Amino acid sequence: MMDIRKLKELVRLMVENDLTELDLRDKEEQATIRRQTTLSAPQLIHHGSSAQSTPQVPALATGSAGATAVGRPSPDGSEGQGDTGLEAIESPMVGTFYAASGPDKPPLVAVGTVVEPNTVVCLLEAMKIFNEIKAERAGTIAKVLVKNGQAVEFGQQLFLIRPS
Amino acid sequence: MMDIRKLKELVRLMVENDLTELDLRDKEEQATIRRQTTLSAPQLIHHGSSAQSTPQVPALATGSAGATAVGRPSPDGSEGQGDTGLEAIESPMVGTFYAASGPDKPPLVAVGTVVEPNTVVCLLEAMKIFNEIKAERAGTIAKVLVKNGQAVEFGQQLFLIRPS
Amino acid sequence: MFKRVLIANRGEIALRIIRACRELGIEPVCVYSSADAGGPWLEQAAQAVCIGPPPSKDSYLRIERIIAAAEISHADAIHPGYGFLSENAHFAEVCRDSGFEFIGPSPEAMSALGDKVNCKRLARKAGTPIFPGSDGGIEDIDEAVEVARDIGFPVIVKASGGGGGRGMRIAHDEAGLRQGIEQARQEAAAAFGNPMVFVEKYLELARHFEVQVIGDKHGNAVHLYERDCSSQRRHQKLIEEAPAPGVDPTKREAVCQSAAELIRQAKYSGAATCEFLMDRHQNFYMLEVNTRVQVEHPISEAITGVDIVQTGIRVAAGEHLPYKQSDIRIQGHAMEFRINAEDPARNFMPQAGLVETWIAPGGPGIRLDSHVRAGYRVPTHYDSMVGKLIVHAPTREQCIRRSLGALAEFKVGPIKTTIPLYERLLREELFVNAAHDIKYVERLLAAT
Amino acid sequence: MFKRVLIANRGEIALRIIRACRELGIEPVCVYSSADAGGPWLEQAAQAVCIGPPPSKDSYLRIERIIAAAEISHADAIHPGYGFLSENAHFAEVCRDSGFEFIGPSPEAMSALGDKVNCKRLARKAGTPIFPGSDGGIEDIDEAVEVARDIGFPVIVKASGGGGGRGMRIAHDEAGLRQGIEQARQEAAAAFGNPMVFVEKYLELARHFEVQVIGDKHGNAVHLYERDCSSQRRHQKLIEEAPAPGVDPTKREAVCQSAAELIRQAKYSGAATCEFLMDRHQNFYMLEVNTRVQVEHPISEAITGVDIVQTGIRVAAGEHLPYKQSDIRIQGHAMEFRINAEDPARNFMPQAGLVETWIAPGGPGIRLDSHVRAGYRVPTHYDSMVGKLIVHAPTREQCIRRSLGALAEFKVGPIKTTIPLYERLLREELFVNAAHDIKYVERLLAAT
Repeated sequence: MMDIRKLKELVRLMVENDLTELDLRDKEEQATIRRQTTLSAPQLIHHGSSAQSTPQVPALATGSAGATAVGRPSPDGSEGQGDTGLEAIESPMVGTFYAASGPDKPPLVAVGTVVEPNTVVCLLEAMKIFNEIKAERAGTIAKVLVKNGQAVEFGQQLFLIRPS
Repeated sequence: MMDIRKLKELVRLMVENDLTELDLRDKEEQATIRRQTTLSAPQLIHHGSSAQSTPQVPALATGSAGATAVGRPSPDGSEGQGDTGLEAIESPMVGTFYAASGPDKPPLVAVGTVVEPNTVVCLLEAMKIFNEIKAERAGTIAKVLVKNGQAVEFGQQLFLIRPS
Repeated sequence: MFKRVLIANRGEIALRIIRACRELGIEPVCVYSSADAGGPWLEQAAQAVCIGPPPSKDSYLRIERIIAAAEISHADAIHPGYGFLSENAHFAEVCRDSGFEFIGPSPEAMSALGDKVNCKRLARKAGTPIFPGSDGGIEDIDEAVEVARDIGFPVIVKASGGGGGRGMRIAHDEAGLRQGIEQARQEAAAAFGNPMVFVEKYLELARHFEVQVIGDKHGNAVHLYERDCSSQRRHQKLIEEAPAPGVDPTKREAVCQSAAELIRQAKYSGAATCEFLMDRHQNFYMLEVNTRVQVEHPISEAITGVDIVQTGIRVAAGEHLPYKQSDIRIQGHAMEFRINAEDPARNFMPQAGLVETWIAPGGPGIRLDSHVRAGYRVPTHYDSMVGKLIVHAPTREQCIRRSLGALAEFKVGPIKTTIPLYERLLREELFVNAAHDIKYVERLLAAT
Repeated sequence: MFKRVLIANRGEIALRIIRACRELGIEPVCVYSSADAGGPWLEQAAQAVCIGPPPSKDSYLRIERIIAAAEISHADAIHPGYGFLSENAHFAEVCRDSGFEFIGPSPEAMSALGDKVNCKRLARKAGTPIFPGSDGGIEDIDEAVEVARDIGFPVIVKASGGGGGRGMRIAHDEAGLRQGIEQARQEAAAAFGNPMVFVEKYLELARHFEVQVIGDKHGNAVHLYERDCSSQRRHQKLIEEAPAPGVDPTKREAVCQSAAELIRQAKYSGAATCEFLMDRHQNFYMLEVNTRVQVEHPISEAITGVDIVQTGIRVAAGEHLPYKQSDIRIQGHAMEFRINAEDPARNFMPQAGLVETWIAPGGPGIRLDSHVRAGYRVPTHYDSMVGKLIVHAPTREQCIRRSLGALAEFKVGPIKTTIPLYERLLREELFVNAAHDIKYVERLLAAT
């Protein structure tokens, strides 16, 4: 029979990662463990319809701890980190994203731009005030996640950056 | 049979971690434990109060399959079987239990009475009609579960009998 | 007033009666089959008695077991709910003979209204509009043709001795009628051993209009206005609403009054429903009288403020009706949605099994009558209704909007329910404009 | 009418406003803090915008973020709900200046009623009963003694410059008053740098009586009768009921009319509540005016049939009040129970965390306003209210019975709630006989 410590280790793994089922078998032993996750916190619907939907089985949160889905605010407001070693620049406010400092100007940064912590990467406008958003770290812009003129909410990821 | 302490350890693990199913097997032994988390099917309350109560952790279904709690009708209406090899005589109807065939008569059976399938073990009265209840199997009365004059419901266990 | 009432039913209506008893200071006792052991409504009862195995015929339909349960639980009255034994006059009689008050009409009143010929006779006396037709059986085909000309085609030929579609013919003209009578007679003779047929008016595009009435043992009866239950599928009501939209107030008043008069004539006490078909000219034709509380009673409660179930218990205990007809006024509009565990996308396949998710709607004007909660397992043995959503709002238009919101909030899974069907029907132009009829749901379903 | 309304709130009141918007054909937009990500009410919104981290001061209280969210979501009005920014005149002003209609009173009307001196002046003009007292600050102690003799002991000495119990003294006779004024002056000087104090009547066994009023932008105002909120603990209302039991109808009519007149005087539009204390002789003394929709508004909706939240939105959009005072009639009795995630057995310890079990009551007369469902996690950052149970019945006695049934059906776990406290209070003789006062809950809790 399986060692109880090994079993505990497996269970801890399940709880921490919100697994619902674990099935292990080899020549000597076999273990199946099921666990009921409670009702998943409902997904936020953006511009969504209010039609009836049956609740979905929540996705398993696998991969590195603390990963946040791109484009969504992280639940605790902290910075997220992509799977591939990229870091996200998140919006510290609610407003409209502008990639350039004026209508006829080129974008402040683009994919491949090397930035310093003080580099202004975009402008966010709210209540007719344009706020400069800085990179807050050194690195290379790997991805621009929002479009010019797009509305962004607090915590929304704006850029992915490869730290240097 | 698995060590009871080990079993308790497993169960504790399940309860603490909200596991719903555990299936372990190796060459020597095998254990399947199921547990209902979240809302348990509510317990039937007899003459109960309707005060608020937080749901209880349901009993674990361990041991031999098909065991039913003594004194409760089994969910599917089938006959239950006690843990100790005893069989139950269940009430086939709703009514009032009479141990004897008349007020001055001795009980039809008592603990230790040897019965045949045709032995009348009690009377059940409903709508002023007395119905004879037979043992339906051969054996020895091991326990009388209801009192003279007591109301019984369908499926309620009346006697435990040790089959011969 | 009663001390203990035994409820000879299950599910949402058992819970509804429990709630009514509780508020009247009565201890409710439930009977249940072993399939319903652990049913959430049983928690709310003062006592629960298992009376048999899952099949209804061995439990909820077993009269002697229900009476025995009433005996051992010391109940003094029995409430039959709807379905099961609720319209069984023999059961009402056994209750009475065993010393238990039957919460419903007397066996005599139940029989009088249950018998079609007798009911029609009473209806004529009360001025309740009935289907014109030959009434008695047809002796002579020429006579039948004359009747049909009088009442106007189309007409329907029906067997006196039976039902279920056999011995039935719809005729649109004289030739069709002559042929139909011949065929129906043969069919009826073969099916029921009785070739007697009769002719009645046939309605093609009718609405289902029913009047809620309630009487006491002292000769009083009032109506609680009407319900429109035209949203049906295979004679199963899906959406009911009150009042019926677009009905001329004078005609409404007349037919509702005549329904109250009918149960007064029948010396009927308790709740009853007179069912009518209404044609497009708002002529009414009585179908039958249901001699019990009905699934859709809550919408009449919503628009009148009358508690029908509590009143039914009170009149059974000998009390006078606590209101006069002039106290009854329509307030706003109400709809009921029967939440059935059926998959409308797969030909309404029943969906028994575990309910994992049960998120009920709430807020103003929302009432939910249901015995279901997350963790409940819908048994396969009984009907598929898992709850009733009742929505009340100031106007029909607001009621539709409010209902759409509530249906969107209502989440049940993994079993499928009829909720998506209602979200669709509430957007159908025919329904929204109250231009629908009893066949519109089936036509819609057939078209998709 | 508005196309999109941004709701600057969370939880049950956000859901209440969503439901109101939906029925008016308005798209509701929600803002939320990251602690509320995944909140069930957000599902029902047309759009949801995250505006900041969990602390209210960084999210629900951040005016510029709420305005920015209104800008990016193209809302045309902002509903503040209750709490948070709802009584912040500056916020109302910023909304207006930013081109968004504030769903509530004008900043001027809000300020006028929010300022105690000005409010008292308006109340005097409108004939709204206020606390008799020195009004202005006391210059001369002998003068204060005369005022106290006029209004009758006991009286309370209060600091003009502050609150929170400092600079406050209750005096039962002349000697106590002289001493109290000296002490209060010293305390007030030390605490607020201003020794000015004034004298007011003090009520020992009062009931909390509040009048729901609503006005439009065209000078119309009606009252929706009153609520009794005497079941309190530490100034937190627990049970509210409408109408107030045992109040003389003539006195009720007079005080309710005076409250409507007060908001008419203040040129107030939207919902407001005038709070009073009522002594045992049914004299009324105004405490303050709440210039927003209140937690307990649903019981007034229940007894009048008026949708207060929808009406508030409609008058903000410039519509006239859709009813006159003569249209408003009391129907039955209603109670609201605030379901708080607090453990009454352990000094009301907050119970944030996962809600595993949430079984809501149902049936006739039961309304539940709640954003909670099984699987919801109550965050630690906001108030502990997880829902409101509203019960409506024909009489107060029936309402109590119905409430007891509903509370027994209501099952929440593993977190504790105030449900068991209400089951106890509803059986307390003082409450049942409406002989209670604003301190009875605290006395009861202290005695056990």
